[in-house]
Amino acid sequence: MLIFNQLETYLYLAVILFAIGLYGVLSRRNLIAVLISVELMLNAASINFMAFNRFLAPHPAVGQVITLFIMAVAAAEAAIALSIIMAVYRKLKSINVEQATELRG
Amino acid sequence: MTMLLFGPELYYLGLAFVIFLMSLRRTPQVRRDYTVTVVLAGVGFLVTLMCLGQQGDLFFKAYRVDLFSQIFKAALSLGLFLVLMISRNPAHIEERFRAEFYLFLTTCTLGMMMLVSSVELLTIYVSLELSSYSLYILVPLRKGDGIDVEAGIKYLFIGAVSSGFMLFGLSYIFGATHSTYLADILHNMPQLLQSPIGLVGLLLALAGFFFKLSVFPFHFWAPDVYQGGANQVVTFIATASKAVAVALLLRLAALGVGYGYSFTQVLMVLSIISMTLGNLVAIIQRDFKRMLAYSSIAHAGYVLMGVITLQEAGFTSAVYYALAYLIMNFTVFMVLSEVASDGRDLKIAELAGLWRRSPLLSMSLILGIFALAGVPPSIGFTGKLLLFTSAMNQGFFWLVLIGAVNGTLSLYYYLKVVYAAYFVDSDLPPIKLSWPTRILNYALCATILVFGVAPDAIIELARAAVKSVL
Amino acid sequence: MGPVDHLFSICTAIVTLPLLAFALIMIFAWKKPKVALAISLVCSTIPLILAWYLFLTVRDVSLAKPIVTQVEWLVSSDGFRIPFGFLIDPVSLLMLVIVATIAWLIQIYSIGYMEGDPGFGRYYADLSLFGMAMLSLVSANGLLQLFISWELVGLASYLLIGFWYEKFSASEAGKKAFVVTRFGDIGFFMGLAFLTIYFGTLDITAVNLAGLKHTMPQWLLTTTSLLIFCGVAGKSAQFPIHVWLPDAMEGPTPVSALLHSATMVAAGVYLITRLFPFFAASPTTCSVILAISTITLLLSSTIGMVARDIKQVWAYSTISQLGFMAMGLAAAGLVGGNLFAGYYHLTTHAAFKALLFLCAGVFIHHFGTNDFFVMSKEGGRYLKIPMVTVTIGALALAGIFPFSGFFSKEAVMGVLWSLPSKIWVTLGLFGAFLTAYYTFRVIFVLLFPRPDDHKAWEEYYEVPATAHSHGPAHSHGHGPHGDFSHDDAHAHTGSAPGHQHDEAHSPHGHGDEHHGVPWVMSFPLIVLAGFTLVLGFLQGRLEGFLLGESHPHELNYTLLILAVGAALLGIGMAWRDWGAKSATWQGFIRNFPSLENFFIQKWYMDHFWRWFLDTVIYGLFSKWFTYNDRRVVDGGVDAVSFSCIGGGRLLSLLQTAFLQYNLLFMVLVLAGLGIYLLMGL
Amino acid sequence: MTEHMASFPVLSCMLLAPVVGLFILLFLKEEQGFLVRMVSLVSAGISFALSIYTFVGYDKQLGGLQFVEKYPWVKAFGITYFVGVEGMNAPLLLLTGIVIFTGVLTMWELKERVREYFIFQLALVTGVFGVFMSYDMFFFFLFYEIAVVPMYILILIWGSTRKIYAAMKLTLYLMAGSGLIIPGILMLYSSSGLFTFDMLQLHGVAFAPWIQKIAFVFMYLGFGVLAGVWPFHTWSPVGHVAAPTAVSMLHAGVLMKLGSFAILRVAMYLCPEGFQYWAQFMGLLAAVGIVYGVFVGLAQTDLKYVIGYSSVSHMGIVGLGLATGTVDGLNGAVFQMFAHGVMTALFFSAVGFIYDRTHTRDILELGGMSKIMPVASAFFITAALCGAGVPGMASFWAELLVLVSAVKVFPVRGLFAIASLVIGALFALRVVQNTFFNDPNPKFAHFEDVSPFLGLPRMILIGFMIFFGLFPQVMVGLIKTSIVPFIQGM
Repeated sequence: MLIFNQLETYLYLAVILFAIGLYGVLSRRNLIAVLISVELMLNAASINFMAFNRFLAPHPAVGQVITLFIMAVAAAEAAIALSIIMAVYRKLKSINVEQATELRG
Repeated sequence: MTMLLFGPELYYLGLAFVIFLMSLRRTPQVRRDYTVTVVLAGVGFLVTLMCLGQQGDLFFKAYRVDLFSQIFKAALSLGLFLVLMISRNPAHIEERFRAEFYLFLTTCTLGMMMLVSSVELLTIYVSLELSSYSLYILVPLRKGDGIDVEAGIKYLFIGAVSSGFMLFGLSYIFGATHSTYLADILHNMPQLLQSPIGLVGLLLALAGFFFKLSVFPFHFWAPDVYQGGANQVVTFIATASKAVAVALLLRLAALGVGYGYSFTQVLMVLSIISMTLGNLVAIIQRDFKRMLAYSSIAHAGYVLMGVITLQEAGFTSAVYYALAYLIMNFTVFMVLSEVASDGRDLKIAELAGLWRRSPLLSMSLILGIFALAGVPPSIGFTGKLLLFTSAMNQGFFWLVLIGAVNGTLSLYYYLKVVYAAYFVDSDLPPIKLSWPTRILNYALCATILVFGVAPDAIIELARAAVKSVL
Repeated sequence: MGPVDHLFSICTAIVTLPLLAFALIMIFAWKKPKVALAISLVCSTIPLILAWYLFLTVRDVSLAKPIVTQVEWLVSSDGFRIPFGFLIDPVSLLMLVIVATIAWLIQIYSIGYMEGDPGFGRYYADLSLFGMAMLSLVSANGLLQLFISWELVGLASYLLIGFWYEKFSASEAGKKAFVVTRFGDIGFFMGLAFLTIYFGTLDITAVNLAGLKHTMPQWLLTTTSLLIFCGVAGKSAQFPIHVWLPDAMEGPTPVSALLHSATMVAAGVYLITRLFPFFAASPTTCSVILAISTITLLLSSTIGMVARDIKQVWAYSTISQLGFMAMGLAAAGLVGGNLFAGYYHLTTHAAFKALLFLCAGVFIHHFGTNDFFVMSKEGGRYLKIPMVTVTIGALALAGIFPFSGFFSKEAVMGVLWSLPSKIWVTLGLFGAFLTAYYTFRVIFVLLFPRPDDHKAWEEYYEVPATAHSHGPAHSHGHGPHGDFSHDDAHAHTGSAPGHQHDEAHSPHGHGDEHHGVPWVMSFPLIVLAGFTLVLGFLQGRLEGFLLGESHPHELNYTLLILAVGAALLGIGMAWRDWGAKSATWQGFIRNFPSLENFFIQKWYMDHFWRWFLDTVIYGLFSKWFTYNDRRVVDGGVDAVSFSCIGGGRLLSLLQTAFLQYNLLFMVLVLAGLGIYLLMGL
Repeated sequence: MTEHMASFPVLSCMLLAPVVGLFILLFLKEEQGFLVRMVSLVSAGISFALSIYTFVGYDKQLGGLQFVEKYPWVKAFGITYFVGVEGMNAPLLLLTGIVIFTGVLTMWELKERVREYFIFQLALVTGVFGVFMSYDMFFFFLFYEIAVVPMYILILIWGSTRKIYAAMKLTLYLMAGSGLIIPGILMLYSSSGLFTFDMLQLHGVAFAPWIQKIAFVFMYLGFGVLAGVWPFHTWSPVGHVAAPTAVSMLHAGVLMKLGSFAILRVAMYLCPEGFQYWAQFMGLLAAVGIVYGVFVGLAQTDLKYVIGYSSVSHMGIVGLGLATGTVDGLNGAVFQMFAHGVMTALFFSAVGFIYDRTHTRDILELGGMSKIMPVASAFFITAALCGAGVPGMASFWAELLVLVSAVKVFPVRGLFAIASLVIGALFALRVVQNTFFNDPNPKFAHFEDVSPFLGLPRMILIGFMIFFGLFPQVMVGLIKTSIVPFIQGM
């Protein structure tokens, strides 16, 4: 099973994941869904880090450390985002992006 | 004692903790909390000033303390102090949230302080997010009719997406150079720029920082956040976080973007579009803060001019301009939040009769506005002219020409502010100013004028600072 | 202190004293008539004495070797240096005396004439200004200094014509005089510019020498002399820019006497005399001058035949006499003669024309009208002294022996006669005939008034209706332009004379009974009459003085007879038409109505200029330039700023309220940049 | 150019006097009207006196640059504080002194927001002095903009007709001009390789022709906007009409000179070859401006519009003089800057006096003013005669010098310019006739004439106008001392 032992595989995986996330961000109207898509983008990045670390980096730990950090940060981000979304729901009675279209021009 | 190098950050960490304790109390004591915070912030400014001369590396060289970083730390702590000065009674922040308000300002400052001296990708990322998240929370903290949360949500998602881009880019850079240290990356820069992966990585990585600086096309959050956020919060965003964004950009540009001419071109295009778009759209704005948002976009474009020169002179003028921008922009925002003491969004027309209601404020306003417009004798003029000079030294003739013409464009909407404040009359009552505010006014005006006419000291300082970056 | 410096200080005194008077009066005494008068008299008497002193003492000068005394005035670069100084030679000395004397006499005369006028002080200030300018014009040794004085003279004339500025016609006439003469002056100025650039100096003696020795390239000589003649034509009211002079009679009559007959308008002819060798060196110029002056002569005499305003008559006769002088000089230039004839006529003319005007002034002052028909009806002939003197003057003007005019006209005729083509002298004789005719028309009308029931009167009243129909619109009041053909407003004035200003400003209106004339006014008349009588017999002396030697010129009897015959014929015609008991009081010209109307409309010259100003200057250039300025130039600027605002509106559409569109845009731009960079590899 | 250091910092004092006055005013109260006026009068008076001192005290034999003060300012960018006096800017410093002093006196009757008014006016004047005396391009440009921007507020608050539009238009137009100047100046700075803004040092550099051509045209157009060069003149009539009296005086009298002086001092001085290349173009624009100005002015009915267009025409004469590039031409141009400055100041202060009384500037509505206020009218008429180029007034000599050298260099344009003098006369006399002659308008019959105190500033102006009209050598001899080396330097 060489395919799992090649850098490219993981890079393509990451790119695909990133693309999916981006697509989700741009297409979904539900704020929660958008948030999830953002998380996907971050994960794509962490896959990259892991992959590069595994195949190229001299120092074995760096990528993993970074990935751990990304997880933590992402968690924090999710918390903040959710809280703000709650606030949005409280004020606009909806978590649909289309509702939040006051500011323009 | 290496930990002393970390002094300012530690101090603000402690400050954050103190405020956190305040916020735990069930019945808030607004007045006392405020006084304590302001005093401590003032002390913090002094602390950072004392640490100005420090040099050294920390945390396995992931964290460099040099004149460059210390100057910006000083600027940041000053920014925090000033913002706290004018948030004695931020009407749109509920009293029970005041402590959190102070807390997140402090953490944001802390994050940005770490940002300016971090020289390692992960550190940069973490501290960047620390500062950003605090702001994400601060924006919707305002009590209001929904535009605050809307602004917050936009800020959050645009920020999140661009940090996603940045992270992805960083991962590619890591992949291409096998290292996360800027120094090592600098070594491998030439071949990095030869590999597509490296190019894409750099571009995506820059996205995050452009987002902070609100450079086109990452500027979309700025108008909404400026309008939606509470005045004091916006003041902080518009001053401190802009300054730090410049610092970060300089650090990264020092990575030698100039190795690839195409990259310089990209930055030039972005700078031109930013200033033109910012100025043109600002012309038609009626909301004061929204107009300032667009003007900040334009100013981002100006600063980029200094960045892309990749020369000592250019960086010097960029640093000078960043500091100048902090001062003059803050002056305008201070006037704004004094006039809109009930925390509302100020229309430009609502400045009417300021010359009668408070001559002092109107003087500060006109000075700040003229400084932003780059009219002498003010730091704004000097900074802008220095930027143009250094850009011209690199032979960017058209860039300078467009920049100069943009200066004229911008004058149009700045003069509209002067028009409202000086010409239109109104029968509103005079504005009462507390004595600290008065002193603040005089101090700011003096700074704008003196360092505008005699900029040598600041410039020499900035030169010394950028030496340590290049 | 050599004699030259001594002369310099004297001349400087002559020139600067009146200026001093002007300044003093204007600053301190413009409301104090007595003081003003004192200052002005002192500052005009001293120059008078000095001028005569020079005239009588300076001997050892001639046209060949004049005395030049000067100091550097303005030195800009090596090429451009302007001296301030004086050129003392017979020509300038004689003119100096003439000017000083007449100016002084006029000042005396004005004491009576202007008595009680609110602007008394201003009047004397302006007279002093004129005195200064005219004296320095006469004695200047550089053409630029001459040009400056020339302009100042024009300024003084502007101020004095428009002296009664509340009156629209007066202010209008002043403006017209200034602008029209300026029209000629720019030619003068261009000529000077060319001289400066291509000849290098404006020194009069140098220029004359170049003309004499033909050291100057011919093209330059012709061009410059023609250009300078434009100035002459403007100042001396030669066709076609003579139109200002008749209107200039709006000014107080002494002013007309001093500026617009005796001295200022003669400045043009004086300039030709001054530069005689220069002009004479270019046949082209001489021919042009000859032609133009002849046209002027005929034109003005014919108009003089039909004018009814006594000052108009004298004005037109002035124009014609100026033309006559110019003819003399030009002819002399062509045949290589000398400047004597023309200059001599200038001298005599100065005396008798001033005399005529002053007499007219007495009448006007007395009867409050300019119309000599009305004067005669109201018994003009009972004013003894003026009546006598005016007759003397008229005889001189007509050129009757033994009055000075006779001799000078003979001299000019002699020069004309010497021309190869006899057409000029014929025209000159015809001019003389007309002159005699219209002069004595006035005299006879004044002398032999008709009873009120005489049929001439209703004839007289109905004529204006037909004849004096005004040409273009009178835009009285304020318009972008004024009106240039108002002057014959004075012609239709029967029993209801419309002479606001003379009534307003003369203490004696119609009403008072005929008492004698105040001595201040009659004294100058007598003096001038004296001059008119004696000047004729001084011909030889003057010639000697001017040219160094006096030619005992043989009398040309044919010419003599012809000339006197023409004059007598004119007088006879006048007698037939106006004088005799049986006279019908209609000019013989009435037999050719169209011609008469043509003359009454003043050859339609005013109409032409009016049209030129309205249609070309205001209608064409001014209007369209203004339109262009508003719409195109300024409109373009505004368009730019509006387009900026529009651009702002357009770009603001990017900032949709919808989060994901912004994100999409962001991604697209990023992608575009990425693609660009990757292609850069 | 030889430099002679100043024993005593005269120029800095001249520059700082208004600044100090300004700061004193900042701490005064609006109520202390008289004190406010006195402070501004004194500070203006000091500058005036010092400017006379420099004018008289300049040593013609010594020549070169005198009263020099030179301190390094910003080492990193080679900026020095470098001020001095030479033949060509001494008259303009004097002019500024005259106009600001008389201007303060003219605005003595100002009623509302006096304090602020004088603050901004003094700021403006500081800029003007600075431009005329500084030999460092950075400071030159800094002062240049200081001189321009306060105009916005001055017109906006104390102006009259269409002031909002006019103020905005004027300011933007002029700033757009400086938007062109910046690239020009900086191009020279960077391509010199000296990293100095010092003009004298930059003059030593022989720039490549293409650089000179580009830099020159940018600077010429940029400064030309302020100099009222056709077709960039339209801001000036609009601005004059809107501005309050003293501001019009300063503006037409001094500010427009900044532009032409800068063209001479910076553009021509640093880019001689560029100048040679564009001279024909300059001459064309100038000549068109001369003719165009008088013709347009001929159709105006607002006194200030008339004067505005006359200054377009007269500044055209300055431009023509500059374009000739000869000693006479430049002498005449600088002299004309001075003469026109004084003349226009007189114009506007006379008009201002009448306007303050009658509240109209429409020549169709005014009339017979000479009967109502003879002295005030005399002031205007004198200015008008000066404008018509009557000898004995300063501007006659200037125009003489310019026109003669213009005929030498560009014959056709020169002759057109001369021919336009006749229209100029018609133009001036038409206004005088309609405004001051004919029957008085009964509406205005009750106004009293100028009081001696208010007459003082106008008398000062007339005095200077006539003095230099009678003794032009005083002025030309001084200007020459710097123009001759200037030409040799080119």
